[in-house]
Amino acid sequence: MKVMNMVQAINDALKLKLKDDPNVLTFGEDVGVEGGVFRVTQGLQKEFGERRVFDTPLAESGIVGAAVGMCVAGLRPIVEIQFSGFVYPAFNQIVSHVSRMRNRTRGKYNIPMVIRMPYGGNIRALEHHSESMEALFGHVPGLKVVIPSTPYDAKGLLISAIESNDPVIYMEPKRIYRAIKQEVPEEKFSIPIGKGKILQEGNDVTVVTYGAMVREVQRALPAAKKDGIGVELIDLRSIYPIDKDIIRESVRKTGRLLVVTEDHATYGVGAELMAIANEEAFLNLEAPPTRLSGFDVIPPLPKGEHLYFQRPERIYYELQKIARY
Amino acid sequence: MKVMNMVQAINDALKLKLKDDPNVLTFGEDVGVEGGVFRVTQGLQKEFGERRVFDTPLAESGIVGAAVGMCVAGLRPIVEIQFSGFVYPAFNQIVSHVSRMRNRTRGKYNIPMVIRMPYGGNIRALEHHSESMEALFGHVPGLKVVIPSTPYDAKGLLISAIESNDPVIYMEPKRIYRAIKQEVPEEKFSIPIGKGKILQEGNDVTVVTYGAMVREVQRALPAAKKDGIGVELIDLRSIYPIDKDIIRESVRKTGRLLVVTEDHATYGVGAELMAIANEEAFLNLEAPPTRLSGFDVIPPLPKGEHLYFQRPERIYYELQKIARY
Amino acid sequence: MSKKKTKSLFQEYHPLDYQQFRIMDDLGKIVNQDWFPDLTDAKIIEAYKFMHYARTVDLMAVSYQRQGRMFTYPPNLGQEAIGTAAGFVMRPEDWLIPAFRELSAWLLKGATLNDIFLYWGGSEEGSKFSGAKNFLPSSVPIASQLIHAVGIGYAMQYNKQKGVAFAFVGDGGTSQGDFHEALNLAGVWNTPVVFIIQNNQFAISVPVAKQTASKSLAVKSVAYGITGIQVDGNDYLAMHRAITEAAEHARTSNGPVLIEAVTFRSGAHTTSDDPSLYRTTEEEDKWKLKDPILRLGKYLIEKNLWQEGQDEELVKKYKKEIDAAFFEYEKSPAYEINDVFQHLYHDTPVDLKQQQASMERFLNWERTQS
Amino acid sequence: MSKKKTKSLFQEYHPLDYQQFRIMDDLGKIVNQDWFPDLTDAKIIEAYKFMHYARTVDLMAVSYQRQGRMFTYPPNLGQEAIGTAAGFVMRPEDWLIPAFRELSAWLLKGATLNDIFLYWGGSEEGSKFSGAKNFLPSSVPIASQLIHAVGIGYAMQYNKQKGVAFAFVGDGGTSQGDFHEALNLAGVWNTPVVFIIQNNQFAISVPVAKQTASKSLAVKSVAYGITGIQVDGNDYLAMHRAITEAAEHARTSNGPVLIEAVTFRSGAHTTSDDPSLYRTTEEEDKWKLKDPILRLGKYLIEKNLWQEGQDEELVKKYKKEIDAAFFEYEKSPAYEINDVFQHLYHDTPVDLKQQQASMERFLNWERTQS
Ligand SMILES: Cc1ncc(C[n+]2csc(CCOP(=O)(O)OP(=O)(O)O)c2C)c(N)n1
Ligand SMILES: Cc1ncc(C[n+]2csc(CCOP(=O)(O)OP(=O)(O)O)c2C)c(N)n1
Ligand SMILES: [Mg+2]
Ligand SMILES: [Mg+2]
Repeated sequence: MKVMNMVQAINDALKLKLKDDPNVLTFGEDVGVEGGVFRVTQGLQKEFGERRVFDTPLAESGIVGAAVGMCVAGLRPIVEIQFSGFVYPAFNQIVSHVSRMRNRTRGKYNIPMVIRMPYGGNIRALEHHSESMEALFGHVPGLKVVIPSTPYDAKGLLISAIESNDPVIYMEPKRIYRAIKQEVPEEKFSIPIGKGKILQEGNDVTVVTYGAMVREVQRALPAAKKDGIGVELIDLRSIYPIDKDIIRESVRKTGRLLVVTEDHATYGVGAELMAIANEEAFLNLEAPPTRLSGFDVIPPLPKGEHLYFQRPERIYYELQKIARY
Repeated sequence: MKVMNMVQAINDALKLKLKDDPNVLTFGEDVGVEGGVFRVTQGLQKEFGERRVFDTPLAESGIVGAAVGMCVAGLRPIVEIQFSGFVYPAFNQIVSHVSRMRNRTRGKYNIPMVIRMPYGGNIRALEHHSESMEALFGHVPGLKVVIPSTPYDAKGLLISAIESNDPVIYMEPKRIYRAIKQEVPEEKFSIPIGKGKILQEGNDVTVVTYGAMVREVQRALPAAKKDGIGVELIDLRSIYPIDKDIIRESVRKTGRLLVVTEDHATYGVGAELMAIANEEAFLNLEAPPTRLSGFDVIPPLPKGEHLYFQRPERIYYELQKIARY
Repeated sequence: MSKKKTKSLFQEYHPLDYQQFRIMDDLGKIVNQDWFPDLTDAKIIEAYKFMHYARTVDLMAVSYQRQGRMFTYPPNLGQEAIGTAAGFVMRPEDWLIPAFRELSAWLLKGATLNDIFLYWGGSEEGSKFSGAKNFLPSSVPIASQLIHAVGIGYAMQYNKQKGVAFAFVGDGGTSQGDFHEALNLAGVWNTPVVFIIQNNQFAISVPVAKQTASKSLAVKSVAYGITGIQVDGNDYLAMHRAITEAAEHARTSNGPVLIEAVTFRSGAHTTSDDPSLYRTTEEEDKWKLKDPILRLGKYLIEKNLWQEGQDEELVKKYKKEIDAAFFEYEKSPAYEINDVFQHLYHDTPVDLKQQQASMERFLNWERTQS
Repeated sequence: MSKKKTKSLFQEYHPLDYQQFRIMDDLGKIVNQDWFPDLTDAKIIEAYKFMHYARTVDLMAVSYQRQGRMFTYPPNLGQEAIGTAAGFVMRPEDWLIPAFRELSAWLLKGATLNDIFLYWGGSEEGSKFSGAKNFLPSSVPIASQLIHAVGIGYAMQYNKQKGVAFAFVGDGGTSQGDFHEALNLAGVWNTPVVFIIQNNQFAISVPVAKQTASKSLAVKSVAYGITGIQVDGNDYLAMHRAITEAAEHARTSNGPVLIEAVTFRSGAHTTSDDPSLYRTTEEEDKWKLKDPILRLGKYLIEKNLWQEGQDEELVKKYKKEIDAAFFEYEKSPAYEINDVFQHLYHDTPVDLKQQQASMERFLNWERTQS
């Protein structure tokens, strides 16, 4: 098997599906000639030509809206938004059409579109380059939202997303684009959308997280282990649909839930998972379900990052508090 | 005191502040000559002139973005978005500038803007005219979000919103625009943003709701009373900041929480309030905090409304379930 | 029949010359024989009748709404020539991407009366157009649909199909960012799209002079390096010719075309609007004289192709047909719980199934209550 | 000195004539004496020196970034004439609404070196410009700032102030919907805004030919009924004249002006970009000859207002100043927890205070751990 980082794994999935299906095409700002500002689409234009892999004008609404038109006409576009912070000009197209066209036409037209976007922070970037706004998409009916945490998952989830007949928001934790290397099969394989994964079993506290935070939680685990805290670590992988089964089963076992996210706390992913713990496992709860989420403020510029983004120390601090509750 | 419906109360608050402060102005599509499609701004252009009350081109991003510029230049614009379903073209301006300009400039520029918009459903309208997406705004740091449920509150909250030096999303439950008449003082008064209100005291179940759902819950109360269920009814009024005190105190007393909202359940307001109940009153909980929210689907067109929107019967049904838990 | 021209229509009526293209004057007299469309008398009569038909559907829709048998409805009165011309020019392989006020084009593209009543009667079933291909439903968020047309155009080129996408928008819609992004993309990608602005002078209460300072809407094409033309939208013959030329232009890979069709919304914005708040009866009366059906009728009568009294008879026949269709429509099956939950996703998440089940439990309980 | 003209500059260089306005040729020779700006030799020398200064700041910023002492930075190399001209034309009552690549204008509007380093060094403090009025910070979401300029223009008119808003955008930015909405609003409201497009040929890797099919960017003004002009953006004298005329036009309530300044980004898009992926060294070399400093230098030397060797000396002096400022900047106080929480709201919600307190509790605990 080939060892890949996440950028390579995504590139590999794109290449595979472009080969596989002549209806697949991919475009966005700087996606063609340059291969994307993160080089995720590197080499694809050369291999598949300018009709299938191309640069667009600087117009996110145009990019997503054109993809809607392509979908109704039978294509399967994958579009790249350069950074998730620049998706808002396309928000109207996403909320009003991408998510609704199928329902509006009672299934006459599917929208088999993937909207890829790097997201998340702690990468010393300019304003608007550090946000984690997955809950906004999760709240919009008609979308599916996935976030991989490893190169392997990135490939498998992207293949599922491209093959899905429903629109998928595919958010890429850019902080770990090149941080993790892993063996990834070169052939096609897929990971179902809507299923989480238990990364470590444990009996004391359920920790649910996803994206770049998986690694941060893993870094906090040795300290927890030293304290004798048995952590069951779940990678949620899909922000919508949510794998309620995996949460229910784990919280019924541990009685304790800590959600670790990079997104803003209020009306964020943590709140929803806490609500699910209540709905699905109330009688098993031994401590209040808890969230360690981002603060409800704009992520600071690089000089303030250490005061905002999750660190393993903080995760451990919250873990032991809930374990001791 | 004068008896007003909500439309009149909002109009009254606008008039009062336009009189009060020469920096206040208001604009939007059809706001001037026509007085708005719901006639909320009726008569204002006549009284205050075309420079202060005016029609704009059909361009929501332009409307909100221009208001950002006015704010930094010292004005206090109140803009109308014709229906909340048409706010998405302005989403980039709201998320990237309205909510952030102050933080970005470390307080050099405030954004004392109010964005008014009718929202909510069950009014037999076309697509995009029935949504309740308040959680989207609640999740964006830097905004305040309020929703009145009576003419009195509408006036008091709007005056606070206009006087606030922070941007306020002011959502108007159009379903009850003209449904409720009430005595409202003609002079200036204000209701603080971030404070809920207890509408009925009770010891058995806390029901938190807001906007048009307040009336629906009230319609379910007689049946609950007949069953001997003592409902404490809270009108949340502010979607952000959330009045955690009022929720904590009530849930500590009742041990039971039902959130009734029109918005979509997943990543919605209900989840957040359930999370708060866990964080603030876990040891007092006698039943799982519960939400009766909208389904995670597009609100149906008129012929399907009765199968989607909250009805008193359903509220009562949920109430008795939680009371009996 | 038109003569062979040395200049194309779009050169002769270049938007920078600010000359409106028309064939008839307001009294139906031919003032521009050179560009007369390539239409037999029979075809013109067919179009005339069809405009009557579309108008009758429209007027009856308004009256059904008034009777409380339908919901909000946007009258097309006075704008029938535009959609009718587009509808007759469109081929089966072409796409129709509507705004919401081009009923005549919908009908010609294959929407049934039942579709129309279902949609404005408040059911998503009316947006399915089961009998019609290449047809998007109404787009409520103004101007957003124009970008879809560009994507459809791209897809047709990608698949080496020779179709054209016809996309509609109002004068108000030209102020939206999406109008700009669509025309710019279409220009730079050279996609086969015909954009038709129905400039009916108002966006609800806002007159076009408050939408833009540009001297015309057609001239906006210059900003995108694409072809543009301003046409008298109440002149069926001019509209037919302009759309034919535009479709040909787009079909032969010469790029998109922007048509500004100058017209007037003679009715209210929707059935809940009151035009007396923002416009004068003088203005309305002035435009009544330019009514597209009146004008084409005068032409036909003058040419002895039509008699004064024939209209009434025709409309009476249409009314009957339409009423019959409306009665049929009123027997449509009721909305079901499945209709709420089963169309949003191709692969419906478990969660939605559970929400549906919870609603069903409640409905069952409710039934036991009374 | 310029002669009294019968036609205005904007009439003479109407964008529909597709004629670029310039004063000098590429070798610094005056080819258009008629429109020579109203500038003394001393003023021209001042501008020349200032362009050197701005370039030195820019180059040193790039090198600080390479040394790991600053974060991502967007080089201005080759575009200095545009911001310098705008900066010298601007009055204190005017507003500057930047994109992010007009450092020279920032400095002239009153940004200190400390502000510049703070911002690109990763602190919000650098967007405050405490010493400068009427100055918005960099707008990262492309083109969104243009609409703010319209609102500012409206506010100035509302308050009967005679200021002008200068708003910047790149060639890529012209594709955004907000570009359209801004120019359209400015046109219909007749607000005093001068929009300056720095057409530096690329939006990151995408050449302007892939942004739009329009024949120029200046011609887009026609779509909004506003004044427009294309200017040689590497010709300081032309830029100064064009911006002066535009400001005058806007200030006297004649409405907004769109200036397309044709230039070239000689450096990378940002310090993390690699231009060799998308353009040739031939193209870069061709543009090097048109460098704005080189050209104005040739003019000055030719007129005996400047000597060959003077540049080096000047730059050396600037470098010293800038290095000193950078050392000062590096002593800035550390980011504090208050900086994270205390600026978002005027009235900070209790909730945020609690979040801050929870973070402080953790930090205290952490301190006790090691
Ligand atoms: C983005 C958006 N904003 C506002 C509305 C509300 N609205 C519906 S129709 C309309 C006016 C449309 O005017 P125009 O484009 O001229 O079309 P017309 O109604 O005249 O056919 C408005 C403002 C909307 N549907 N979408
Ligand atoms: C809305 C938005 N989309 C994408 C980006 C990412 N981005 C930053 S700069 C840039 C290119 C800008 O090109 P141009 O407008 O020509 O300005 P230049 O960089 O050449 O000065 C892009 C795509 C952004 N900042 N904002
Ligand atoms: Mg109109
Ligand atoms: Mg550029």
